[in-house]
Amino acid sequence: MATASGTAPATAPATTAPRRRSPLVRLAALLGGLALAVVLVVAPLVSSPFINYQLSSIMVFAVALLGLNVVMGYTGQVSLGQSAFLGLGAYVTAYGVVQGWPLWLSLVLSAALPATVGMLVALAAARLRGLALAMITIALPIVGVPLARRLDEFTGGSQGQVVSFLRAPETTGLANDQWRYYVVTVIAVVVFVLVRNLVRGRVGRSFAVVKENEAVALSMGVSPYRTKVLAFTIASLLGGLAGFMYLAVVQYTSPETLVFATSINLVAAMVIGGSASIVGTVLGALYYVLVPVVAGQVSSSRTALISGAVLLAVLFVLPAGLASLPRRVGGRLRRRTPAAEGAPATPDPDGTAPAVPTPAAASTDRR
Amino acid sequence: MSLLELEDVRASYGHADVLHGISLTLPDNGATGLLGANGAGKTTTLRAISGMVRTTGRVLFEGRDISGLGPDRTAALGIAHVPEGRGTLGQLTVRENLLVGAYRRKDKAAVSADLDYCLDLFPNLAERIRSHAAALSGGEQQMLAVGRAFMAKPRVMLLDEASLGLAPSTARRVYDAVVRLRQEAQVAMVVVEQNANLAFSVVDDATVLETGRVALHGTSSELLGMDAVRRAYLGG
Amino acid sequence: MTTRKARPMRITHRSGAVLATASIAVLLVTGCTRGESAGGPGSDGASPGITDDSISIGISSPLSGPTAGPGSCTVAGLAAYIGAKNADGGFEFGDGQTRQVEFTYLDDVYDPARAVSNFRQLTNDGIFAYVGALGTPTNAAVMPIAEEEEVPQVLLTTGARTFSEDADAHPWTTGFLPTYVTEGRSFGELLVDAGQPITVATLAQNDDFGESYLDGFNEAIDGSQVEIVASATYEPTDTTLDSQVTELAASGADVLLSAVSVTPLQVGVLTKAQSLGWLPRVFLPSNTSTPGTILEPGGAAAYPGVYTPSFSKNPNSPAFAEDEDVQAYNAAFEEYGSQIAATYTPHCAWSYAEGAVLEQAFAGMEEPTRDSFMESLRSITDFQAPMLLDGITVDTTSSDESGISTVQLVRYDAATGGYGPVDGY
Amino acid sequence: MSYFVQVVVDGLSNGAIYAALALAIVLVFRATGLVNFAQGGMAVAATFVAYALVRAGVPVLAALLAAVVAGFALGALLERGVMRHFERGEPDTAIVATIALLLLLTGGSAFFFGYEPHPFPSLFPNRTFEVLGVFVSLRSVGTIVVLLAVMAGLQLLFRSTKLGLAMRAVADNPESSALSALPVSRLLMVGWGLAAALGAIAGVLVAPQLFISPGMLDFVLVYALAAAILGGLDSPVGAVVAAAFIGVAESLAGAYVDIVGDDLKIAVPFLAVMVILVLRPQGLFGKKTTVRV
Repeated sequence: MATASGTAPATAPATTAPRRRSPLVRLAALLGGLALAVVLVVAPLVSSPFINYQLSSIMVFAVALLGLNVVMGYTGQVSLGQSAFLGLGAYVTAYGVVQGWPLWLSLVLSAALPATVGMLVALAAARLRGLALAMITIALPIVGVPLARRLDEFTGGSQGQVVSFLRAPETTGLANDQWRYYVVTVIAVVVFVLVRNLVRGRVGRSFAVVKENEAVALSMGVSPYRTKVLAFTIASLLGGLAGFMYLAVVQYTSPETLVFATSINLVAAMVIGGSASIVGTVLGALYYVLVPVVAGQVSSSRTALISGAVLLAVLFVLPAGLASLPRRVGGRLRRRTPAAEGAPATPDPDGTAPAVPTPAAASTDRR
Repeated sequence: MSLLELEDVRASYGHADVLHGISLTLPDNGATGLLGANGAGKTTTLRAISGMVRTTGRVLFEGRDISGLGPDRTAALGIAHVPEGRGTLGQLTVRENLLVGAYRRKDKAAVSADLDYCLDLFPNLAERIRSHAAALSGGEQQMLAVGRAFMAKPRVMLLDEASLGLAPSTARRVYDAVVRLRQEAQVAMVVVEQNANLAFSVVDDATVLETGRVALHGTSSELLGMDAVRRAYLGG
Repeated sequence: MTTRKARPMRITHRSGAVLATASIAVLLVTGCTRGESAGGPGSDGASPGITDDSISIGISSPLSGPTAGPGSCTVAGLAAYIGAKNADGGFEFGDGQTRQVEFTYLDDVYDPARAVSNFRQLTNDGIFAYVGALGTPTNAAVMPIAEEEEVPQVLLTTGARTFSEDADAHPWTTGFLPTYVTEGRSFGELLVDAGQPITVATLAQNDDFGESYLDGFNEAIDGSQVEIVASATYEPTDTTLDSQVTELAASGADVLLSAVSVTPLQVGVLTKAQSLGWLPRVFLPSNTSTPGTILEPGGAAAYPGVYTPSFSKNPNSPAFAEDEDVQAYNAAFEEYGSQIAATYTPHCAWSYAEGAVLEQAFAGMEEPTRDSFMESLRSITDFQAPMLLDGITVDTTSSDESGISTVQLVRYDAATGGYGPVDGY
Repeated sequence: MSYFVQVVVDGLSNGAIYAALALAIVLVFRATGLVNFAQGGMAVAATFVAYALVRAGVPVLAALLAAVVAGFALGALLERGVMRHFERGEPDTAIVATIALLLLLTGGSAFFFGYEPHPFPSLFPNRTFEVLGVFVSLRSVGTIVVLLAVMAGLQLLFRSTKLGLAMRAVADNPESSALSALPVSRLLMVGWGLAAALGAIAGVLVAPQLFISPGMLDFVLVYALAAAILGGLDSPVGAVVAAAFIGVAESLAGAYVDIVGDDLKIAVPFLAVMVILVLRPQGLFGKKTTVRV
């Protein structure tokens, strides 16, 4: 999206080496994870439908943002079309519900169909780079909105479609909002675990290489084309899945679901959360869902100003996103205690020179 | 008076100190080399001179303290830094690259004369005058980088790893041009070079850096006389 | 984008992030817990949001983004009426109490998901009723929840049929404005009454608004000598409608029905058609026919006749300068509405009228319950609300019509700069 | 026949609107190497300055000049105060920063003027003339003439002036440009300032047709981006030709291809852009650069 010049430094991509952590940190992480799990399970039981709606929305957009992060954050390709897949997933689900398909079929197709569309577009476009590629992704929501209106037999046209499904089974004793929350949360957790493993594995490494430098990727035997197609396919699959979840939570879809502005807001939320970061994706979803709520509390008639100011403020303080907050804070603390120093790798300005033995003898000569 | 003087220059990236107090002197129209291992601080020293890193200590150019000035200011004073990786402007043509070098100059006639001189110095560039820099070979790009630095009509040129990634014959041609520039255009040189043979073809003396400190300084012949230096840099 | 800085993003402080996530979740949870929503029951058997001396109502409309102009007006007009009435002592209720109305409004940017979120937030905060919201998709998304939770979603500032056509299916939802069908039908009837062959070109927004308009029109002209000879549609996001107008002008039709809801586009239609030398009679919808912002910039005086369905008074029109309603409106708006909506659209007057209808409903409410409110609201007949034209009355008793179900066709009179009565085609 | 020509003329006058903003996008891209989502917001803010002046009784031309100056100042200020912070970081972050600016500028414009569109007087008389059965509005002709002049000016700036050369150098590689004594930060400020000033011209040109509102250029930006990218992003001529192509393709598709219709006509130029980019990734007028590793 930005520069289209020159060559990137031909450095080897940083493969995230597993960092050794002290048992104490591990324990803390485990406890933190456990606490989170408990909160996720208990929260809907005690909170109001409004809060459950917000929590469920966070799950929905976390999955949509995760897809965006796969293609943008991890693979470095700009996508301004994520909202189109969100909308398509919602429409497929709505159609399935109306037609009386079994729910699992709707779920599968809500992911498979957008994934297919995403793959086809990527097959045609993935040889492109940068802005040209971004332009093609812009076309998806731009064309998608009038197309959704045109195909009103399937989509309900501009009026949209109210789709009532996923009612809580009697036996559970849960209210609808609670039941829907659990459904989307289970989907989100499964998706996050799968994607986390994916980006930490071989596929994730090929994403990283392509993000660094496509020519280097080629020389390492990684096809940038195929990698990009894969990333786009995963992104659109997750976008479609998020569409299923969206319909489960909102119970309504219309062409407004896939407008271009949503894609832009998703990109902003992804960067705010943290590019190429799983935790950042969740934080991005929190941001996406909660900032408008907070802005509405501050002043309903100034929401654009407030959102813009918050966005800019976060970028100023945390250019690498909310996910970098602990690191930033940690960095601050560490600076005060020099004992903890030395751990962070420092950039090596002479790094490209071939290794040469140090003339140790010569240096002692002089002393 | 010496042209360029470094007094106890220190620099750091983030929390890591890279230079621990470097002192150097370059006479008018002199040429000095910086040698040292990977990570010894050679490039950082050049960056300290041209103001690309924040430093403490003093950098004197023509007797004036220039530490704290940014790269555009030091360049305007007459320090032409040919960075590692060449830094050519890929989307601009060869000719445009050379003219960017002469951005601060108002003497149009002299600029045009220097352009001719430059193309005479590097006949390859003359052939490709309308090509985009990004389309040039590595050697041609290096020549362009040196040529662009020359177009600023500098007092001193900072040359960083000019032979990196080039075939030996190409590297030789680049250094032949550098030698000519020193002799014909009276440009002083600070040369960072892994290939000591090439370096010693230009410089009068050299400083060996080790982990950000000056380990050794001597004239070319002194250094060539030391076994350790020869072993480390001349493959002998 | 082709060059990306080599910067390994290593975010491994999972523990910290997990804690951050958890703490936010906890924060959310403590925000409000289940079953004890704020502003709970005031007295025995009362619905949420009403006490002996107050009642709270809420609205979510687009207050930023492209639809923010009308959206802000739906809030501002209501705020003006309520503000003035509150200052005047409050609203009198059928149960003998006098209550102050607390009014909360939120921005949904015309996004259905956000409208649902806002609705949930408002009910969570304990509103008694959701009143006057603008937007078809946003209200459509809210409707099933309002029905399920039995929260009144009433007097919606939209002419979409969905909200009024079936009171039995949606007992908790009512629309206020004449439906677009009604407006379209009124045009058709005028042409049919002329009793001569007339050719018509139609230009309609490609959504429910445009479709309903055409449906009403077609319904009325069915079997008559009136014939549609050319039709075109547009997207609200189009930058100009020049090519559509060119296409329609080629038909040379007698009448142009321009169901365009976007101000600059409607002006563009008026300027473009005359620049092509095509001067049909023009029918404009009620929301894009304001003389000052549409007709004058569009050079409407050039046309042999410009008609619009009208049902409200334009507070800026000199014709109503002496009108008591308008003076009261202007005073109230200046005081309580002008900070919310900077520019006038008819929605300001309409939502002001909604305030008066609300007052009627309150007056007939014998118990402080939502059921009683709905019953009262659905039994208003022949109510001459302020800012509505004389003869246009509110009738909420029909199960398949909105609060206002009639319109008056008026014709632009360039000499006075306002609208006057229509005397046939 | 004259209907066909009329449809083409209509398409061209649409294209002129897209081209106006596309030129500003090209300018800021050439000057900073960044695509600026706030370009429309900046143009609108500057146009509101003209609007306020016109309402106060200042002639349109004088108001335009004031808007150009205000636009330059705004652009330079935003670069200095905001964008400079992000220029060395991740490109994605910089782009999101421009999204934030767009939100702020839109919200700010709405704060002062509301969201409703206001009529805006035209620089050119609101008249239409007829040539061989085709109606052409003076306003469109005027807009196109001004645009062509701006395009020629930009082409001249980049091709034949020292300032243009320096701006391109900075966009290409700021660090390396600094080493050639280019005043990088000042050039970036000038680049943003010029782009915003150009945006002001674009805004004043199109406002009579679109009416001025905070979101006036939101959707135009999408078309303008398409035009700029199709034109090769760094070519003013390319952007204008591409914008004209998009306008005409859309207009013709709506008029002649029934299955496309008015609702889907927007798809035609975008699909065409897709196809062209797939076949020719550097755009119509972009130069192919072989990148070596």
